[in-house]
Amino acid sequence: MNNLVKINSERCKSCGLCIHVCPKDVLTIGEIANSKGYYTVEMKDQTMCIACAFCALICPDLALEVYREEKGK
Amino acid sequence: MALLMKGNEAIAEAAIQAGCRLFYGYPITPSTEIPEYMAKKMKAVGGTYLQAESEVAAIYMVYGAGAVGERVMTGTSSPGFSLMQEGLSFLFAAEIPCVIVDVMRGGPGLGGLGPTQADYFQLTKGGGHGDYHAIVLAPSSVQEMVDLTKESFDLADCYRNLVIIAVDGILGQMMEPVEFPPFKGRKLEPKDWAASGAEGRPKNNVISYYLTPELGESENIRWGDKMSMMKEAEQRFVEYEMEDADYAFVAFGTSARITETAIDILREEGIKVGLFRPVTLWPFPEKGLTARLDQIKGWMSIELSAGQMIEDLKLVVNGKAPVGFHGRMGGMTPEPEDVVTAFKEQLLGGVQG
Amino acid sequence: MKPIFTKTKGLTDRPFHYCPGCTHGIIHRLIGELLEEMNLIEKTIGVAPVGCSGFCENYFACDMIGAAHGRAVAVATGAKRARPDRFVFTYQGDGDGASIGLAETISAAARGERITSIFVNNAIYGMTGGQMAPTSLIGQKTSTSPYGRDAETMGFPLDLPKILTQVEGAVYVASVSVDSPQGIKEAKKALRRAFQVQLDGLGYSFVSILSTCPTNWGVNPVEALEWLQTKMKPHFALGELKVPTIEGGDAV
Amino acid sequence: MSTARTITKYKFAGFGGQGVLFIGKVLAQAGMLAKQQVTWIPAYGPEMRGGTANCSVIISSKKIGSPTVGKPNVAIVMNEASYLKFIDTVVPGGTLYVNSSLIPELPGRVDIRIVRVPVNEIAHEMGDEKVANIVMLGVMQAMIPAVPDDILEKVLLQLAGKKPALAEQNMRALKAGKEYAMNL
Repeated sequence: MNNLVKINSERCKSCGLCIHVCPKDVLTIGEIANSKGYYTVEMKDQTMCIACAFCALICPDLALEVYREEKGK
Repeated sequence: MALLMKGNEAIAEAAIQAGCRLFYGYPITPSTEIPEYMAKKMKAVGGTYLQAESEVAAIYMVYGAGAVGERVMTGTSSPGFSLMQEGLSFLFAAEIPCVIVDVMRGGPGLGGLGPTQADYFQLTKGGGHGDYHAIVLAPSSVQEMVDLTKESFDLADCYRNLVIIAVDGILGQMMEPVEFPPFKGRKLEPKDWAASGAEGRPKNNVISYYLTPELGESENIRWGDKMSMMKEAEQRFVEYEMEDADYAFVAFGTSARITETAIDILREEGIKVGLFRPVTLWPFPEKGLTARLDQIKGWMSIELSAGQMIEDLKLVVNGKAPVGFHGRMGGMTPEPEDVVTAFKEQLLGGVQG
Repeated sequence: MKPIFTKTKGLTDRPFHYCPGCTHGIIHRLIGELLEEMNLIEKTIGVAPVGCSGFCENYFACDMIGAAHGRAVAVATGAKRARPDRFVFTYQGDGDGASIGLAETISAAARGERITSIFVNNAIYGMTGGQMAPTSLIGQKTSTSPYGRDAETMGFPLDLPKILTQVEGAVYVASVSVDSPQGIKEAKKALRRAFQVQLDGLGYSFVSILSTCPTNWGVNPVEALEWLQTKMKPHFALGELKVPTIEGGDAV
Repeated sequence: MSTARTITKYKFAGFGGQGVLFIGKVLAQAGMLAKQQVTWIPAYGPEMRGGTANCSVIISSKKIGSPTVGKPNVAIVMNEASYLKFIDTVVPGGTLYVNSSLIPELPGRVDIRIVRVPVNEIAHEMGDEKVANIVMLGVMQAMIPAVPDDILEKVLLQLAGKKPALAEQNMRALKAGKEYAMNL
């Protein structure tokens, strides 16, 4: 799998709720801070992502978009 | 053809004729004929009368209807008007056009039901928080209640500002002959600011706050400019027997009517007195008063209160002539003869007629 | 790649001002999504409260009116009666809806106003720095109940949705929580039904949403979800507490 | 009506239900139709219950200044409380109409005319005590006509609205009052 959680790091406030609800543990707090000083979330393991979108569902800041790899493309 | 109508009912009918189709209110004596009339008539004209759970709710229902751009009105009496003060401050800041009727009754506290003008401070100085003013109209006859009510909606829309029609219990309850002539309104801008659903345009927000002190100041300055504009353009007054007057009374509403009769009595005795009657309590008609300053040897404020408008009068007279006062309180009204006596005592040095 | 989850057009692009982990943002998003999905963005008049969500007019893509403390429902009533063709909702916190605006809420419900109130309950006054709310729990420490709320002197938390089930004009009453992906999905379902109740002209609809306040609860965002689950949930009735009925008593 | 400047101030008083506000309204409406300036003010609120309901009417050939009636030229008192409250307010030379059915002989005044009429009995004999107020209006109209008779009658008919029986009863009461006054 090569699904994608696209992170709008300027909106991320590093609250960690997405990491908390991810069933596959594909997200982590990264090493780079955004302009407001938040160390934003990153995908640490794209291959494990099942595109369940739990992370985006619970993200309070609209920082995440989720895309599923389409078969045969 | 003239109709014999109560002041409260005449205001309600005039509002409907001015295109007001929404009335939100809470009944309170002596203004109750307004909601009663609206309850009866709104349905027939396709409008809405809604009895709110309180005056607090009523004024915010007015806010909601005004914010979506519709002509809306409420009517109340002093204790209810007190409850609306928070809302008036919000409506001013959100620049909601609307018309509010205050049929004043005795206070402070629950007071009595008799007529007073003791809401003057609250009406003209802003009873709510912040620097703001409503345009305050003070008719003194049922006909004038009709004419000013019709115009009040145009004034509200023109300036996006609160307009208050202030009368006392007598004017609200009194029947006089009235006519409803066709009203030629002002040319008004479309309400493109209203939050009425963003069909085919960018969204609108109608709000009353500012996030930073800088913006707070600039908004207050803008509102101040608007108030200066209203102050310049909307001062109104009516004079009675002023042309050759040596002394002048200043009175509005019912007390102006009483004073007119007092003037007739004094004139019969050869004493040259006149009446300067503010029709706008805010803006206070300073310009008209100032024009008479060199002519008038003594002023006298006649009010149904302990003396509130007299403060505005004194600011204009500014020590150039003595300013007397006579008033009754708590729902009592002076007799014209009482006004005559007070005038002689205070301004003619105790000379008895 | 096939988009599974993207930002709704029901919200503007403005980033939220809320504290990290505050679930107001989730609730905003659900409303924004429904405005888009139900084709309501251009037909909606939203009413913002005073409180943390007092700037929410900047986030919703529809026309918005900013109300005073507790008066959102009265403002919404005035707007809806003026424009019955519009979809009108209020977004309010617990202080707004259940304390200073309690009379407005219950009276609008009693009149069966065709509006929808979204009531966000986080058991505290967030905006002003964590004072006691009408929904604060017994024992809960806040800046105005520094020794914990005691029933003897401060009374009991008010379960507003439970009260509203007793009011005839309140046609749809639900109490949901946004503490988990599943809860969020249920919350959206409840909001959708509440919106539909208004569109169908059935009466007042009300959705209470249990929400977090990590900052003023003094916990991190993940702990806040747990606090909501373990402390708040047992104290408030949850689920669809009242649904509209058609003749014969069946739920529609 | 004379073309000279005239102003007459009326006070109508009684207890609630005696219809004093109504006859005041009839007079005001008739005054308006007779091209006079008129005002009508009720005492409202709690005053309307119990003790004294009253209204003030002014009919004037020129613009009315003060609409309040502190010192009436004419007062109609339908019960004892109103008699006591208003007898001293009538201007010297004025007239006080007294419902003698309900008001005993009380200390009066020599500088005003006091007209005692048992309006309740008269109305009762007509079969309807409720029109005692109209009887008194008839007495008043016969003694000092405030407006032309035909206008007063027209207004009385109008205000009865869609109730022909009531209108007829009112007309009879007005006539009975006038007849009583003729024999005074």
